[in-house]
Amino acid sequence: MPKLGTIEQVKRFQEKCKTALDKFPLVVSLCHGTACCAIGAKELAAAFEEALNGEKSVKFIKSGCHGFCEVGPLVVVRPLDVVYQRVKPSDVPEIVERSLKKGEVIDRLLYRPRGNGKVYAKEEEIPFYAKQSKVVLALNSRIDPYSIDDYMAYGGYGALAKALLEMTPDEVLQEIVDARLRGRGGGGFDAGRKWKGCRSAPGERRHIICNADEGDPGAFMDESILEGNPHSVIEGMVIGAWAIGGTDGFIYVRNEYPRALRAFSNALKQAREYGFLGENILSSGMDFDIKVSRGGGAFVCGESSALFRSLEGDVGEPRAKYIHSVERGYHDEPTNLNNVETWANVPHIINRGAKWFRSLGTEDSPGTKVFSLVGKVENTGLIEVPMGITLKEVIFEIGGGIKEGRDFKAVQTGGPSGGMLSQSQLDLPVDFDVLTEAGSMMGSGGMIVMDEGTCVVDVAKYFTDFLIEESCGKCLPCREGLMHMSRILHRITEGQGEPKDMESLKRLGDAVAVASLCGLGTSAPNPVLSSIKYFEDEYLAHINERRCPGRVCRALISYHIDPDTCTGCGTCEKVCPVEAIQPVAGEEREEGLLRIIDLAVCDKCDACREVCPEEAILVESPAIALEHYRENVTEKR
Amino acid sequence: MADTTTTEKSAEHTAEKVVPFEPKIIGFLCWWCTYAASDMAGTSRLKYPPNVSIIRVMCSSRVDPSFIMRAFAEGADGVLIGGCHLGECHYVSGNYKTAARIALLKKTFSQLGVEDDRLRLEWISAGEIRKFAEVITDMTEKVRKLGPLNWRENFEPK
Amino acid sequence: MEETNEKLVKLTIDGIETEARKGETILQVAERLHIDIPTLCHYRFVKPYGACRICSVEVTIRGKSRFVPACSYQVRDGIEVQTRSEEVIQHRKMLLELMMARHSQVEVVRKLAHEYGVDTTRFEEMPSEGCILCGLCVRVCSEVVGANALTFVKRGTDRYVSTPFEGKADTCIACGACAYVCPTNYIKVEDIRDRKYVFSELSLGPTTPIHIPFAAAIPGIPVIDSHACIHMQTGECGICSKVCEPDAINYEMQDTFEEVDVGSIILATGYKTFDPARAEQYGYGRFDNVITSLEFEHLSHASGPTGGAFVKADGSEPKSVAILHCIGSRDKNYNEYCSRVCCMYSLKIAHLIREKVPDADIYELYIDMRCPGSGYEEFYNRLLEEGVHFIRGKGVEVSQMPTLATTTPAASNSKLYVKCEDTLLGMPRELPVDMVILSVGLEPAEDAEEVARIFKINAKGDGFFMERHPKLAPVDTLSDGIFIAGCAQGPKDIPDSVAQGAAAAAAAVSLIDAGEVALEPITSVVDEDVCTGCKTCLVVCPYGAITRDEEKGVAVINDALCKACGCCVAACPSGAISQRGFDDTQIEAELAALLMS
Amino acid sequence: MEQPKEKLKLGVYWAASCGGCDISMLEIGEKILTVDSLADIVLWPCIADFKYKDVRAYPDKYIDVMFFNGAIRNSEAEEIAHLLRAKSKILIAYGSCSYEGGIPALANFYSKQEIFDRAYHESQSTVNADRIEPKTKHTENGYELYLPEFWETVRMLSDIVDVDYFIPGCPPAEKTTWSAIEALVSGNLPPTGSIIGAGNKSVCDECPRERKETKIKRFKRPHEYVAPDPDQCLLEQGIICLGPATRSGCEARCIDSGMPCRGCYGPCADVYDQGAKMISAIGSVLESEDGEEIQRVIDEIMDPAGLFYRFSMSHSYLLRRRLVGAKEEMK
Repeated sequence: MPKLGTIEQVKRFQEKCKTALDKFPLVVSLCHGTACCAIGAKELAAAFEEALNGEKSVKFIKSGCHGFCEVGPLVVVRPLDVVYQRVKPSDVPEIVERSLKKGEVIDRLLYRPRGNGKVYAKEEEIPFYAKQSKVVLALNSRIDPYSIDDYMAYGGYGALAKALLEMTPDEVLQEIVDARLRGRGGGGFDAGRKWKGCRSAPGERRHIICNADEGDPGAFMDESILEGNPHSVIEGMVIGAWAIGGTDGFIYVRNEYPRALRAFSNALKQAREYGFLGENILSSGMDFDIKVSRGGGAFVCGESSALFRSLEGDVGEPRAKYIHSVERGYHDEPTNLNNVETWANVPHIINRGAKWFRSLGTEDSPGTKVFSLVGKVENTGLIEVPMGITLKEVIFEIGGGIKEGRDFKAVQTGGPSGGMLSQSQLDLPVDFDVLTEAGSMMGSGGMIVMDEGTCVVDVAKYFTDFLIEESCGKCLPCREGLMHMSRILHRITEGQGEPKDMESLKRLGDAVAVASLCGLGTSAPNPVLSSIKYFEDEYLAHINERRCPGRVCRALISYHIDPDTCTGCGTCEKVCPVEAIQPVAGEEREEGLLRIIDLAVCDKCDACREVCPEEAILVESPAIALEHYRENVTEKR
Repeated sequence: MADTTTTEKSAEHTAEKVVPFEPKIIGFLCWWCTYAASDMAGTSRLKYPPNVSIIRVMCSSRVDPSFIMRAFAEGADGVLIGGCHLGECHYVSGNYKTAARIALLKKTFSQLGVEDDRLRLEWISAGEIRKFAEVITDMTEKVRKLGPLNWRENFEPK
Repeated sequence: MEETNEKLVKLTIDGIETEARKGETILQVAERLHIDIPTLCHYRFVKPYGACRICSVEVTIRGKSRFVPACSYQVRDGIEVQTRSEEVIQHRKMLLELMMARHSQVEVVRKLAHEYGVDTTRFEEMPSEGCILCGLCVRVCSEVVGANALTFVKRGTDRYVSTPFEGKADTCIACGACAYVCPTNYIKVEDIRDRKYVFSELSLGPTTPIHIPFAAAIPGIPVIDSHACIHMQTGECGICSKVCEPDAINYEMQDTFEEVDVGSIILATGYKTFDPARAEQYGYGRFDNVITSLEFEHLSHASGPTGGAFVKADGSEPKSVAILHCIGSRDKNYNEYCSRVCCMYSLKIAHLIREKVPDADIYELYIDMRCPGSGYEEFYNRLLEEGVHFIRGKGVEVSQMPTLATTTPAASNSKLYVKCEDTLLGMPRELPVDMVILSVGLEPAEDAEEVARIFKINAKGDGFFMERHPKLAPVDTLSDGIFIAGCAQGPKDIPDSVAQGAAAAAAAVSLIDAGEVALEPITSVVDEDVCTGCKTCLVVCPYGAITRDEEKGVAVINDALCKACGCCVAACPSGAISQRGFDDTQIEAELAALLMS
Repeated sequence: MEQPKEKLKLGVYWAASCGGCDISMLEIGEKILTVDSLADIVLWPCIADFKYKDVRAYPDKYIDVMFFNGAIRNSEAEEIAHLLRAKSKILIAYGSCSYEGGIPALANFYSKQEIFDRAYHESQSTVNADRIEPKTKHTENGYELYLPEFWETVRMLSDIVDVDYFIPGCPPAEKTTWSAIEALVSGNLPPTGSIIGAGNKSVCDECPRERKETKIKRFKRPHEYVAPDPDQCLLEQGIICLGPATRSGCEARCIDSGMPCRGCYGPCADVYDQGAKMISAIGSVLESEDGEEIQRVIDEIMDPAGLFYRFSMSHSYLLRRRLVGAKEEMK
């Protein structure tokens, strides 16, 4: 591989790659993302490789995440442009035989959303995809993440060549400033301002760091980008280094992302081979390389100052920030830290210009944002939407609404330290400032949808407990405050809540939010404070009525069997782990004796309800008083 | 019975004839250490054989190899040089010279047929009175075992 | 550079307009204005940490207000700081309540909370062991001391202070700084058997680096122990120089070597006491209540650790004491000589104990009582009258369990049993006592050998310095002008030492008084007719007394420098050098005479 | 040179010697003619046939100056030494062998029997199946034949007879010989028993090399020095040179040629045992403060007895190697 030195050379090489790619008349793109792999994509890949048997006309791609995880494993066949969902290895010979050889569409593998009876064959037709506008994820289903040539065939590293060879660092910087690119890691800080600050900070060395310490439960945006299109991140970082004057680069990746690590490390190797990293990149005179640093899995290490400490080899603890990290970050030297998605946006801005970027999204939050849409929604998966799209559009159009037709209750954005928004906020546009104002935040893009069967107090408790686990314990408010918040929440969910608890929670939450040392602490009360804000009645129900509206908190619910619906099948009795379910003598039903739950024994594990074919097992809240229930049972007998 | 008589007789015979050999040893002793030790040994009433005749020198390095040669030539059965321990010479480095000279001399003596035990170099500090007595005793015994040197008999008529 | 870069910023604190240097924290500015901002994790010699958040204040900048920790927030131009606004107080109270839930038993916390009217907490109380996790100890150890012997372990509410990997911290330099900065006394320095400990992982030395050498030291000014001083060991710390207002700390001061020209030298370098740990049978080091006579002196001294009270290790008064004579003396295993002073000081110890604990049983276990001296025998008789039990028989063993079948074990299990043979009764005995004092003998000083080598004098077999003649020249040595006195020459008591010292002084003075020194007469001389100037003698002479007269081509010996060792005489290959009054012919004549029989 | 009233009667005799001394007499070159004009040769076995009976026939003190070279090795030499002492006014021990034993005295490291064994039995070129050895007496056809007796120990001339003057050297240098002759002819002589023709100091006095007072760390054996520094003292270069302990007079000829002095001029004026002095000097110039190292350096000196007593074995205190158990009587 000769080193590329001019725009023409890069373009020519891109052409070459494209020609090589175009030689394949047929393409099979198997989603080989983490989610699909977990449900059989690996076996599927093996089946394809066997069935294709080195067939030269077919390009078989094990791609990154396509996004629609709900119906994975996904296979896209081009040029037929058909999406097959929930594909099993046994389907592979048929796909090869029919779709590849004969160009037929296999009907039974097509996507059929629940309810409306429609069948969707093409990606752009599927509602989940239709509302999205993919920028960062655009190439995910098209390229092999392990092939730099694939990336270049789609214009990859063109932005790098343009920036380094046709633009001055100032021009690049200006482009980013003009694009109003905001950090995708959570805070939404203006990336252009950050870059400028770092560039003008005094110091010999400038560090360019990519934050890939994605620790939010249920979030996998960064992972999917690193896994599906690692070169875009590298390209972004090198452009950043050019603009900022970076001398060395790091990527701080969670060690729990072995696949992302592998893909990224491979990409680094390739980029070095092609001269996009290393000395005198593209003959521009710039030397820059990226080192991979693996995190130990501490959530707090996603916080910049803690991340720097961790990179330095110290304990990952946040430090009091008297000076911004662009001046004193890693080793107290100027450091520019951006997250994966932010870096991945950079090549697009350089390629297509700030104006194009500003055309996406809203005035203050231009561009797109990747979310991992999870929870009680029909279509879970990875989505990329323009900023400003409403929560409703995301949840009900892309997400296909609430699972099993239940009612929407809340959506948690911004990960564990984000906030819970209610029905009334569904029309809010997704935008950094709007979400923050509403008491939540954009975060790095986690979006957890909750249905009516969710208890917000329980969810707030869950997130708070998560944050307690992850708190470094350095500052008092976060360490002690969160723990007391959690204790109060535990009491409330256990039916021991007192009216004054609401005041305590609010006061404590405020104090923690105000006084904590780092971002983890200041945002930690968000789940509690936002849920109190929008669902105070649920808290009050717990405290005053000892009732859990979501029927989740075990202390506040009781199970009983509807004697009118029960057919006496006895399934519930078989699954009950504590033998709380017994037949009632003399109460004959269609299939046997009526069953009854002994509340004194019942553990409220929900196993019986899940198996009951007749939905005869009812959950009530507040819990039925034991003595009252005893009478009831005796009476029945 | 006959055997016993013979043995007794021969024993008597020997006792009559052989005067026990008392070696003559010349001791060149450094005034600061070994000589002082000999003094102390005396004050301390330590017992050791009287075979060593002492010549006091200020430093063992004063001892010219000629003296030793001459001592042997003129009838000494052994010569003892006593000096301070290496590094403790009152005159800084004299005993190193002694060490080298005596080493060379011993080598020469081995060529001349003088047994090694007849020339002895010992480092004995003033406090080491026991060592002094032990060295004297030991050397006397060793030389006694070697017998008389009688150097002159090598080349002069009896 | 420094000054031109220095920019002043204007700010308001609690309505007071003030100026501050760039880089100063709000806390520093507030301190200057005597505005009190409470802190728990702040210490002026370590970097701001911002963990307790108690110092949080409200800062308004361009109309927006936010809470920042005063300890670490650096002032900016135009900020308005409120240290006691309602909201600040409100949050501070909340934080104090959180503190109180954990640390209500910790005085600093309780006091501070009380100032803010927080005496109770609404939160569930989960008392800590007293550590408020301020991190001062960890930071001092790393930033000031540079040892990094402490660290936080685990995170969140499980966080606590320990050593790295919770192992023995071998980087600990035993300075005790952690205990010093700890605001809650959670980290304490504990004394365990003469060693000081913070945790069992951190053991400290016996004294602080800065101390006055001893109670009655003259001058009574503190010194820095360079082996224990953090600054001198690691280059860090330097706190003492920062806090010392008269600026009297000088780290640069070094031991200096002064060269003094003198005509005579008196060596009175003393002795050391026998280390009884070498005689394991006496249990020294194993049993707390076995002490040496010197330790007794320290213990019973009015300015000693107990103010003169005579107590056991547990603080109680001993009711029976055995004093064992001849420990390390008159013993073939250690020193054969008699240390001469032990009998009398043992009597004194018995007398002192009698004064302090009148009803105590005191036993003196001796081989012989040696009381030759003015009033000594009388003192012995007095002790006999004072009811001290004298047992003629050396103590042979100290144990915690009786070993003789005839001994009835005492009720208290803290008793020590001293075994001996009472030679007057002719039977073995075992004495149950509370305390054992070992009358340790005298040994040559630690460096006696080295001193002897330096001064070119000799040591006797027992290691004490040797006099020129035991009767005729008891303070002279073989080296002219060097005299010895006191225990350096051999064990002796104070009157003898004083007498010998006076004698040595007189000898030295007589030398000085004479004003001239008789040179060694038997210097070497060169026969210029024979000498060829081969320079062999120049190489040999350790005093540089020989030079070569280049004109004549012969060696010349400087009589004043020649020490008369005679090495050159023997070395001269041409026989040109002879020694005055001690020439070869004389030695040869001596030789001939000796061999003449 | 002043003509004496009468021509001197001069004799030259050789005992146990190599003949080099006789030749060295001629080294004075044309001055031999001067000698001839001053003296008559009455005995010189090397150049003319003289019979012992002729010598015996001379009256006592007939010979004015007798140059006697060679050591006393056997009874014949002893007999002639006595004879010549009687017949000479001035008896001079000429050359190292007669002065101090010289090379023949190296035989003193062996016993007579060892020498015979080597010479008549062991040497590779010898075939002596009958193990014949020299005998002092042999009867042949009724005639008794006598041979001089071979001694155990080689002695120097002065051990046998009184010697008036000594001229050292192996052989004596031309200058030494000539200045001795001059002294003899002029009658300007030191007290008897003195050394004539040589200096009173050591060879260092004549040696042009410079001593820099460096101490010696190791000694070199002859094969180890190819080209020593031409200006520096050989001893300082680790080459054992006996110059410091050897009488001057030779004009440092060996040292000039880069070879160390072997000591042929014998000890200096105030010294009797040259070897012992040299041992002392060598032991004094080592540079080490470590007993083991000293021993190691000393061990590098091979054959010290042969080295330090190359010429002076008969002029030493110990004279010879000890004859353990063989105390043959000397004649």
